[in-house]
Amino acid sequence: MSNLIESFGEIAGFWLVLGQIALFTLVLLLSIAFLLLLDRKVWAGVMMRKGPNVVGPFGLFQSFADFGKFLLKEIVIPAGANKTVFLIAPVLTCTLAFVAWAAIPVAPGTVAGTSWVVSDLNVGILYLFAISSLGVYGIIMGGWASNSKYPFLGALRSAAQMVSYEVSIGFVLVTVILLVGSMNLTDIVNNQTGGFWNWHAFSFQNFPLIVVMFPMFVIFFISALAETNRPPFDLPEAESELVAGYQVEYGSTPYLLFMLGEYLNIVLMCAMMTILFLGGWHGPIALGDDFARDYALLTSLSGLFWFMLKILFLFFMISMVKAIVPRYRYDQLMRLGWKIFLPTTLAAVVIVAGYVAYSGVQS
Amino acid sequence: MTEIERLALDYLPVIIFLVIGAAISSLFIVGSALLAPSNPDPEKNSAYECGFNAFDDARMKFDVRFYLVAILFIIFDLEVAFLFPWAVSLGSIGLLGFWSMIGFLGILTIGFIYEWRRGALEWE
Amino acid sequence: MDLGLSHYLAVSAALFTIGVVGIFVNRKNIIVILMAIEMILLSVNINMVAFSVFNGDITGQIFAMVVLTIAAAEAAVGLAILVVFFRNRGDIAVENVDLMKG
Amino acid sequence: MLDYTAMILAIGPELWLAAAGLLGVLLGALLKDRFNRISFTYGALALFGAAALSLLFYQGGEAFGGLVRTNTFVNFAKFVSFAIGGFALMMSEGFLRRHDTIRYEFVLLTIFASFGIGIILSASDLMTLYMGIETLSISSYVLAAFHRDSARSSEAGLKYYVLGSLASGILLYGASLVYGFSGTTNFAGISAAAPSIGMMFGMVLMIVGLGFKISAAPMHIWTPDVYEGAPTPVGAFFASAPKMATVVVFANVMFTAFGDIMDQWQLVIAIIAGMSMLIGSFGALTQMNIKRLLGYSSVANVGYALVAVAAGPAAGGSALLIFMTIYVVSSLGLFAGVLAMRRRGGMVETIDELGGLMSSRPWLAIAWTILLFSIAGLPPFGGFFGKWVVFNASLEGGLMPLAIILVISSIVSFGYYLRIVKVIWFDEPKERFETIDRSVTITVLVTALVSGILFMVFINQLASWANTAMLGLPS
Amino acid sequence: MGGFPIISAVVLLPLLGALIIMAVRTATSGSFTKEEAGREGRAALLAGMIISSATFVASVVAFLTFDIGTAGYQLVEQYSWYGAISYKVGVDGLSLPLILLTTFLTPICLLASWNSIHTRVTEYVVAFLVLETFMIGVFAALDIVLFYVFFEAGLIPMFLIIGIWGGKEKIYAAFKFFLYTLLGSLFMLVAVVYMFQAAGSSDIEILETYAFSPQAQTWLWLAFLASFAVKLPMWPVHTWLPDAHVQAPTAGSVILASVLLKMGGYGFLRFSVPMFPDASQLFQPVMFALAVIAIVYTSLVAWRQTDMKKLIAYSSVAHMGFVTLGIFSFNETGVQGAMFQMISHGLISGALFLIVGVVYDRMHTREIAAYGGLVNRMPVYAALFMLFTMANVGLPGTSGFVGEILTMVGGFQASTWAAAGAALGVIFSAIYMLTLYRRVVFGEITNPALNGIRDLNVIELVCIVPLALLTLLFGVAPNLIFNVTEGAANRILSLMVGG
Repeated sequence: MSNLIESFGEIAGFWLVLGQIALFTLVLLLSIAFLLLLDRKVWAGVMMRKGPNVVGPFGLFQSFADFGKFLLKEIVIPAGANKTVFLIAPVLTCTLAFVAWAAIPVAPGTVAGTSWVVSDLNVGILYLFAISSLGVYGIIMGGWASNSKYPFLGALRSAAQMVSYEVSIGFVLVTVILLVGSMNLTDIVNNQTGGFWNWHAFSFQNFPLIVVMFPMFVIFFISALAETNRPPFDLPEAESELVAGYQVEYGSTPYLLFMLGEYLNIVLMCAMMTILFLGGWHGPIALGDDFARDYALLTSLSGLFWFMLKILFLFFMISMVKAIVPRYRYDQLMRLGWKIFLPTTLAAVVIVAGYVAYSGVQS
Repeated sequence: MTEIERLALDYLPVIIFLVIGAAISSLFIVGSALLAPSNPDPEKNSAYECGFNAFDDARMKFDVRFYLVAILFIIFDLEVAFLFPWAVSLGSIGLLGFWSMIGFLGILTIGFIYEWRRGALEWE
Repeated sequence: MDLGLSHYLAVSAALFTIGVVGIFVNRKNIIVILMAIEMILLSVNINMVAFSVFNGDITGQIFAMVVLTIAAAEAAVGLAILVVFFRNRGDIAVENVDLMKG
Repeated sequence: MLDYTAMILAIGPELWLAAAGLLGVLLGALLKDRFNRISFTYGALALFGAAALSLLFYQGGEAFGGLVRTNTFVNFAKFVSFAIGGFALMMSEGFLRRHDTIRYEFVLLTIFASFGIGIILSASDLMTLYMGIETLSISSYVLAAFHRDSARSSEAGLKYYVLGSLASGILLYGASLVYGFSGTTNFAGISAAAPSIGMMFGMVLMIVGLGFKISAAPMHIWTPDVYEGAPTPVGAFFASAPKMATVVVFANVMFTAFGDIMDQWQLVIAIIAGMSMLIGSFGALTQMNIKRLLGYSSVANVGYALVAVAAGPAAGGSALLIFMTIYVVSSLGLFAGVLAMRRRGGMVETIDELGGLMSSRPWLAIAWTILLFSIAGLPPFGGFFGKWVVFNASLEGGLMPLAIILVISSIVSFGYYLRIVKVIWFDEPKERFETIDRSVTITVLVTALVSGILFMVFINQLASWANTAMLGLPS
Repeated sequence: MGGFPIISAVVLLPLLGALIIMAVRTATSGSFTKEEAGREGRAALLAGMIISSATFVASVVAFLTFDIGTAGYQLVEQYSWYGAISYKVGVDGLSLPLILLTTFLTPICLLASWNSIHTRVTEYVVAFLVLETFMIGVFAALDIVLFYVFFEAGLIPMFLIIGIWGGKEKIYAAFKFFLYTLLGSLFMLVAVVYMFQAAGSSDIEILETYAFSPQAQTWLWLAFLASFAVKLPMWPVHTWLPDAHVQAPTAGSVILASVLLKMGGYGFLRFSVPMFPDASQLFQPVMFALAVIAIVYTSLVAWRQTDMKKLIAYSSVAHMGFVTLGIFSFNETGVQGAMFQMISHGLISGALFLIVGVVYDRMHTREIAAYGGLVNRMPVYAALFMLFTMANVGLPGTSGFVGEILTMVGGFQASTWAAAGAALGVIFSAIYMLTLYRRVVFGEITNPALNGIRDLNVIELVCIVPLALLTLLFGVAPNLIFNVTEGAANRILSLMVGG
């Protein structure tokens, strides 16, 4: 924000920031509406069904109809529940999911080295890591406030699952930071210029590291599924055991907020994967510095395009996983997290760090 | 603008975003509360229990392993918290920094092995 | 409004006092005591970081990291002991911690 | 790069202990329950090895950029703490075996606690000090609650935890103020910094926090409960190794970090010392449980030690070392005595049950009597010189009121020690005591011999060691 | 100097013996039948007697090597102990007789216990031997800290002797004895530390010549008084004594009266008078007053006693009043008299307790009213009892006379009134002792239980007769003692004047 204020003065800078935020919010909400539909369509497609196809052409407006339906439902608060916490929980989940986006750079700026981002934090990764950790609170609060057995159990399971995989995610983040030497997301993206082979997932500029970094990408992807309670790790809301996990007692807009938060988090995870491993806004083929200098605006817009495309691709993958992979048992889930991912990522950190320390990549 | 002020200003958008996000979320609930009908009755408000009446408080004792997971998480999350700054500055702290952290990780690994062998990670 | 060192110290002192008082006046639940202890450590961290910034000395922030870590370890052990206690007594009310007197 | 020689010179024993502890964890993980049996030998070897190392690197050194700085003063305390910790560990095995709680974790926790002891003794920086204290404390909390199926043990652990954490918090808050107002966390730097009100405030809070750890009155409230509730070998450990270390650290902090402003803290410590002596000895008078009584007695004895601290480094430094050495040896012996007495499958814990000890176990009774009289400070036993040096120090330091309180407290303490002697010697024999482990008997006899006789005859040797150790203290 | 460390040998021999007995007992124990325990006890007593006799022999050897003509300390041994404190022992004319008294009485005490102690005999012997070491140590110590150590240490075995083998109220008595004495001596400890710091040495020879300021002297003197007054004991802190005496076993009473009480007098002569001359002068009237009160008041109290031991205990307090009187007269006659009185009283009161013990062993009561007419059944007993009664009253020809008359003469030179009061005490003592003797020995046997009482047996004779002989010997030839004490007495007085 400081740079905006310096360039445009305090008042204008402030309004610019506000506008940016509003734009982000709006685009996010709209995208979620269609991604939700995409999710359902993919699922239906794998099952050889048609999916939603009544509201609007190809069911395009299905999500908006759903929204209207949620809005008009009665908010039922269970008698034994703690009302305030019961209502705060979904608000918290959703708010946090929004706020995390503040640090995501979506496109290169028109000035070299900058990016289009609400707030270009120098500890961007830490910020994302922190905010996504807070997500547990919403779930725990929701499950606890319901004062009902299934939500309570579901919340516990969910919390345990989320924290388990968060550890692996943390280690994976460290490997990326090691390669970049910065926690600023823009720096991370800019570290991956020059073609898809330079993306962290492939890491050709540090050739042997592909052995480590690609698995890291996969682990991050899987952990992201667990982190967002997506299938095949959707145990907290396992219908057959827990009915719907921590959301059992929720209906109407509070439920909507949970769902909104969940999808926002999924997209956020996709964005993070894009930034950390898939080169962010960089296209698969580098166009060179000259092009970027001469056609700054075009580069910027194309960056936005690539960024969204990559997110879309990852979201599609996540949908496919939901459709294809059967649900894990809880013990399998915990075993995967603690006994496989954790040692693997820990070893990866050591390897990457050793590589960085002895080859002097950072300096 | 001093360095600290610049740093602080970077977080102002975050706070604004937070306010906006919270406002939108709350707006949903308020909207529903205004628009939707509201006629609660005891049956509707009772906790869901597969059709039975709830027979005791839901906040019961739970498996100690959840608690174990929480503790493990604290340990490793803190470890990650130490790894972040180290990873950023590995280029400037050199081999001493690298081996120091390896020692730290080694100690944690020993603890991890111990937990593993003691069965803290088992969920039958 | 200028934020000076004294403001931070005041907040920290207030937190510290709340923590200490919380331990002694709390008659209900041991968990609250654990939280009060965390609060004390938090106040320390505020102090440390504030001093660190205003003295232009990084030591305080490192100290804060150390405190954070140890606080986590301490909390973990505390909860473990509390669990053991709960299993033996079936209750964690403060006034029931009374097997030994004199 | 690090200067490894300097590092090993400075904290060789701690490195050794850390390695031994980690190796122990690994062995435990690999051998599982098979490690239980040999772990006590392992632990004792680790501690004795550390003791030997602290003698080997007696001169000490500085490492980690001044975070640790050792000298003969602290190495003396290290040696005593580690050695006595080793004895405490050795005699624990039988007790745990009978209670069916023999686990190698006990040993590992003891090793880590000892590691903490080493760190606080080596600390020359608030950060190291805090880390060491927490290492020691956290291990101690768990040790206190080690009998997890016993309500009393877990309650002891809980109480110790709550009050101990509070103490850490207060200590830390004080440390943060000291840091803030002196601008450094290094003892030498603090000593050089100009004193200010904020720093004084921090120092007093630190005194309070450390006072909790050494169980000085009025911060002693946890002591009797923990001593009573914790498993007896744990009590024995608490009363010996950490007691020695924390008291010496208390002195070390006062002498090195706040040495130049002694006039500011002398009164505070004097008051604490006086209160400890009085509260400890009067509190012990009415106790029926031996362990509890020993808890109060330790409060009183910490009071005596603080008299030496209040007298300042010149007058009280070596007195502190001499007194604490004699005290912890006696204290360990008394706890070993408690461990040694069993009847009908249960531990003997109340004083009345000791009746007839003399007729069924004469040597044990004699050894116990010697220990009791020694800790009371009655000639011709070693404890007399412990009190003598402290008393001397108090007069030399010009602390006449403390000297008087010391005498009063000693008189009162005779009341309760004599009560035990009375039961042991005069009361009618009850049932016979069960046979007990050799290691415990040996510990009682050896400590009685050392504390009662050897420290008496060879007090000059101990004193000269202590005086030499004092030379290492930066002036 | 040089040569065989005879004094150390005397001090440590009993302790060594105690350890050996303890070790042998541990090695052989394991059987718990009554007969075996009894046999074990006999063996232990025998061993104890042999050891203490050997100690006596050693002390006699020391006496023979002692040069009577020299006033200072002799046979000095010194080893560095702790800093300026050293293990320094030696004797002079003041301490040597007391050491001889101790070593002489200990075997007698053990012998006297042959028939009266039946439980835990081994421990009993060990306690006695340990006590002997400490007692000798007190008299032999030439370092004030060493003195204190022995002084205090003696409490422990005595505490146990009273507490284990004593009478009905033994525990109360033991505690009272212990705490009274301890309380007193802690004040002394404070003084000792102060002196040590002021003079920089704890050597008695150095301290004797060190000039403390009058102010300091006053306080130090009072601190020492607190300890010695309890030990001596002086009125009004004598109340532990009757309890301790009555409850202690016979041999314990003997040692208590004969040796432990002398520590107080010894302390006055060794420390208070030569080291704090100004304060001693200052407090002379007070001490006289206390001495006279002790003599008169406790004599009167003794008169009213119905318990024989208690009576003798009060009489001890009275007689120690004479010692106080003699010491604080600050002239040669008085001081020599006090020294003599200490030895004499050691023999006489010890013998009296033995005599009471004889009938107690037979009848298990000490009530005077339970006896009467013993002369009919126990003529030898009656004769010996008569001798010691007379000695206690101070009949010429017995040692008691010499001691009392000299202290009174010495006191008279210093204060007429004090001497007059003391003389009054002599009269009272004649009254109560003769009353006691009359009621116990003369008259007709009223108590039928006494009909079968037997006269002294061999063991008892062996115990009492040597004491009787010595009492008479010193009564007839007091110079035997005066020759030894003369040098020391003069030296102390010269220190007082010169100091």
